[in-house]
Amino acid sequence: MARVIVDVMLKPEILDAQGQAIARALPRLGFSGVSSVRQGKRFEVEIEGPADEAALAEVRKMAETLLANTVIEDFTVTVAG
Amino acid sequence: MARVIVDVMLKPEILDAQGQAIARALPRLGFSGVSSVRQGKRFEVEIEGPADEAALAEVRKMAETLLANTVIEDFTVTVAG
Amino acid sequence: MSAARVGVVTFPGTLDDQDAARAVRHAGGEAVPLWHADPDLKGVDAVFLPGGFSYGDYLRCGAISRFAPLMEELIPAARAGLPVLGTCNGFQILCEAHLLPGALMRNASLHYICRDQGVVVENTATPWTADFTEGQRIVLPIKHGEGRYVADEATLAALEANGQVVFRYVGNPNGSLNDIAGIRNEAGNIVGLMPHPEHAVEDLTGAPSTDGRGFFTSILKKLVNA
Amino acid sequence: MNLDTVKRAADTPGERQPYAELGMKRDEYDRVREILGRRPTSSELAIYSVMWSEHCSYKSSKVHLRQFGTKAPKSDALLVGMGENAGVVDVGDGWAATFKIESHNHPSYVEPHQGAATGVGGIVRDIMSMGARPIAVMDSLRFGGADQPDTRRVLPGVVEGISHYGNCLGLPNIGGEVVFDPCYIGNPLVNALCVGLLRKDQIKLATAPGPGNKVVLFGALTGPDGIGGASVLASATFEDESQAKRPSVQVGDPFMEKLLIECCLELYQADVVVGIQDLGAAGVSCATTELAAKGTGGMDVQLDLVPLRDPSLRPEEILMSESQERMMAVVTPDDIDAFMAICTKWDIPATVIGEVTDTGRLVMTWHGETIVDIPPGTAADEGPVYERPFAEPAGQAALNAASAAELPRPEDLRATLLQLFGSPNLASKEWVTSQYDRYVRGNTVLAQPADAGVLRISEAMPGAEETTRGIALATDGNGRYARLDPYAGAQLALSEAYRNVAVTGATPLAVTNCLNFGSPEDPEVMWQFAEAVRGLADACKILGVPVTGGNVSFYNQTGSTAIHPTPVVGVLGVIDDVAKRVRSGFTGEGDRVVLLGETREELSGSEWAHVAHGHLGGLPPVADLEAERALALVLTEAASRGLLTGSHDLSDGGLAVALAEACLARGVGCAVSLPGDDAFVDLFSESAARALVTVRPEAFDALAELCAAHEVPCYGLGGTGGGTLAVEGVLEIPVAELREVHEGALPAVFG
Ligand SMILES: Nc1ncnc2c1ncn2[C@@H]1O[C@H](COP(=O)(O)OP(=O)(O)O)[C@@H](O)[C@H]1O
Ligand SMILES: [Mg+2]
Repeated sequence: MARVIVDVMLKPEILDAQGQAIARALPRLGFSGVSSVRQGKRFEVEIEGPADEAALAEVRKMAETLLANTVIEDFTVTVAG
Repeated sequence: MARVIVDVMLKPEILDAQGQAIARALPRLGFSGVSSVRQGKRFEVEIEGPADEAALAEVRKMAETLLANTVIEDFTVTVAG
Repeated sequence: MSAARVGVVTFPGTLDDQDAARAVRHAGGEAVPLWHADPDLKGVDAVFLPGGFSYGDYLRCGAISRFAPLMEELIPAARAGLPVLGTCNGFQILCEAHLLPGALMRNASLHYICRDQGVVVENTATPWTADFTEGQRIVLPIKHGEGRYVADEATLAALEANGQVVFRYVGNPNGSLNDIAGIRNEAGNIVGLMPHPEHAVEDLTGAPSTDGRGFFTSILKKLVNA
Repeated sequence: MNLDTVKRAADTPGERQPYAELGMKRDEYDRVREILGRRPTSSELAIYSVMWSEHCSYKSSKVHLRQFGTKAPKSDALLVGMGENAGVVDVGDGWAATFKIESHNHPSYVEPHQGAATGVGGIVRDIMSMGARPIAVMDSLRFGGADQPDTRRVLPGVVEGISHYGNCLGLPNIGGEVVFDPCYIGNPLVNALCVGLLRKDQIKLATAPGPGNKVVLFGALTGPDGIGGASVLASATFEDESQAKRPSVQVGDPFMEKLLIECCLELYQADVVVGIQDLGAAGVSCATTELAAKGTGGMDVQLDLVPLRDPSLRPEEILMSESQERMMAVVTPDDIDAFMAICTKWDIPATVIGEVTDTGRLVMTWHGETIVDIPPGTAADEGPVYERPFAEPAGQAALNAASAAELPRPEDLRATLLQLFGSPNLASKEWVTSQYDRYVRGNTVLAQPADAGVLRISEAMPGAEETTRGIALATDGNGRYARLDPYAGAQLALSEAYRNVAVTGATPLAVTNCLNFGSPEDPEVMWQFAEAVRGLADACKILGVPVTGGNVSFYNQTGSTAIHPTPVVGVLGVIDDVAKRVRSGFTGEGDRVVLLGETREELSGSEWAHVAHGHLGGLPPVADLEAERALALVLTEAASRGLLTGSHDLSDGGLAVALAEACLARGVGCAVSLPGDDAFVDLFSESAARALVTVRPEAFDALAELCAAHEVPCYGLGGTGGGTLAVEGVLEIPVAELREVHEGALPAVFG
């Protein structure tokens, strides 16, 4: 049993309307000093075996075909510490 | 300038419909060996100053009041490596 | 006697404010537009938080609206007993503002759903539901992507024990716990629900019933008699 | 950084320019040089290449589309015709409606959700730019076979995109189509329609008159959206490595668009807008050249003032960016403060980027240096026009010879009806439509599953004056018919939409259309296009409904295989008293069921031939436009006299499917007998100009008289009631069973 984290973020050149709306709201809520907010997704994937290279490759494939939309999103795969 | 990451995940006792739908879809797409998937949010917050304790405390407050709904969600705050 | 004044709040991205105001007028009340950025309740007798996608539903539905200047006035007034009704996004805002317990999450189907929905009125001890009878079955439109009501077990048990469940679905459309379609606070003055009574007040337009009228006749009677 | 200024262009006439990479032909490029008397700067090349693209200039279709004008019927209703952002029609009592349909096919294949969403966003801005409040949307969709794997990728994304964007704007979705055919597998069609309402005397136009007036860009910031081509240009000219990969997809922000709608309406209310234009394809290039060309003739723009989401954008990229949710307005200096205050109220970034001039030149500077200096009309209006060759497809005659009359007929008509009724094209579209808000704004009188969407007018605008009127809208198209005969196919698309409007009791007034075809460089496709346009223009003339606008989408093909030619037609109608609209299907027990119109043996191209035999051949049903017109007159008059208790048009699947759908409307069955002597033909033929209506028994004679007066055949088939669809001596099916096959089909495929 191991936990693999897949972080999915919009590509930098893609409009992040949601992140922008949050960033615009912050000063009104009394938070200053934030220059930008980007919002993405985080997936915690529990795999049955160990998080070896083969398993990570499998998760990467999963991220590429299902968890992320690679037309507009980038992803990173890491093993939970 | 520093980047602080806020990860927001549903509390374990709350049904994660999105995560479950993904976990259910995986075998159909030829992925085996995944016992569960949970879906949460990842925020990348760019702050103007350094990520010192005061700044992190501020981000934590932001997470608690805005980025997460603590009725249903937990969050963690980390400095991007 | 002047008509009872019901405030209808518009946030950026609110959609059903015009419908809500129309429903108030149809029932004989005066609809008073309230703007999110004005911290002024204009002396209204009750407040309607209509549906929509305030702030685009970004972050979480209702999460950003909750901090509007108007809400800073509304939250204490509601706690002090001002009748408040939130439908759909309005319900989500009330939960985010902690005026009502629990939260509304993505529908179990993961799809937005628009349909005519059977609902049972479970509690008539609120200023918004007095004209219904307990156990009455009504039909109202629902239209939402995030209407699955959740709360922890203790909260749910308390809601049930105190009669705070005001509406239950007939045939759960979204996976809400205990089939909950709407709830009230303990005092009963604040009610939130996912279905849309303001879309069900006229024979001509869309909805298959005029069951929504009961909400508006209830509140207006209450205000006129107050 | 090196900047390609006008001065530099004059000094370096021999510099190689990537016009071909930008899709320009050599002769087009030479023409630009001739217009300018020098080589264009890279920014000018950016402008001409997008403005002269097929998409913006209609260079292949223009010579054909002219027929919509030359053959247009006389219409008192037409206030603004083709050529503006959208047509405007007088709907009475001081009100006007503006509507238009547009395609977003290719983007929806690449990224279904965003492609479809931005398709809705774009058409809504067109409607806003006419000065109207958008009041509803519709969507006409075509996908590959329902069982093809890629359809399972594309359809849910497209539906979600339309759903999310439209719902977020608070625009009810009042109708559309979902059609499956393997020919669309690599080329789904996503056509979105928007309708808006405005006071007749408040029409806004895309024009920039009045030297000294300010040019304001407002809405979303400009980012590197959809500018694959521009980065070719920027990097080819400057070998600038930083111009890495630019996304070819645009991403929408429906929340910003909702704010823009409310902001624009407040600007119109305050009367602080002289001219306005939405930014769609070709963004700033298109808005500046078109506004300038239609105004006093000149404009000075400081391009470096355009507020950016990505500060690294080059001027060429700014000119070509297709960032969504942006508008451009022309405002007098006196009104500019009021204009800005309204934008601030709605949290809309707004920036003065230039000024109207009377120089006849569009001049743009970048930090003080002149990078564009052109006569704007040459980019906006004087693009190339092609008379492309066309030729009837090689196999057309053989295709037309292979009639469905030769196909084996079924023995078991009950099984055939159930098979058709559960097939993807005829099955309930609720899986799709339940994701669309049809109630918002509280003015929806009819929406799915009605034949046309109907909206009341009186409360569409806050504070509006009373009127009893309503508008009705329907879209239709049939690619199989058009494949068999594009001339008739286009007419049949119009006929069906026209009939769908009429069955609600509304009088059809005006037409919009979206012409989805393969490559115009293929003479066989061009023939299909020419025939379809000719057919549509001829039919509009006979039916008395002018084309007010529309959109052409070419290059819908995979490799050399084009989609079926697919003209999609939208018809707008008006009903004087919206309370008299006729509901769809059987609305109660004990009514007479009446068939209006003549049934011929017309099975080629039908759903039956498609579903039962996978067959496409022969000639489509006759497009009998005189009969169509007579039928509409009967329907609208009967409705206004209150004779009808329900109605439904006959189209795909013929009488059998119409009866079955009518039963499902409220779960009321019927017992009918067939008028002809071939039950199969009676039930499944797809003859046009037919409708099913119900009347109270005592009203039957009045209806029959009305039909006789208009020479519309009228057959009493039987009565409503009971829990089954019973066709005497032929079949009997419980309504519950019909419902199960009808409503179960799409969920079985899409979950
Ligand atoms: N993509 C869509 N968007 C909105 N409404 C749709 C869509 N597809 C179908 N509908 C609606 O669903 C109903 C049934 O569609 P359809 O089966 O094509 O009707 P008909 O059989 O009368 O031609 C109609 O009201 C139509 O407007
Ligand atoms: Mg149809």
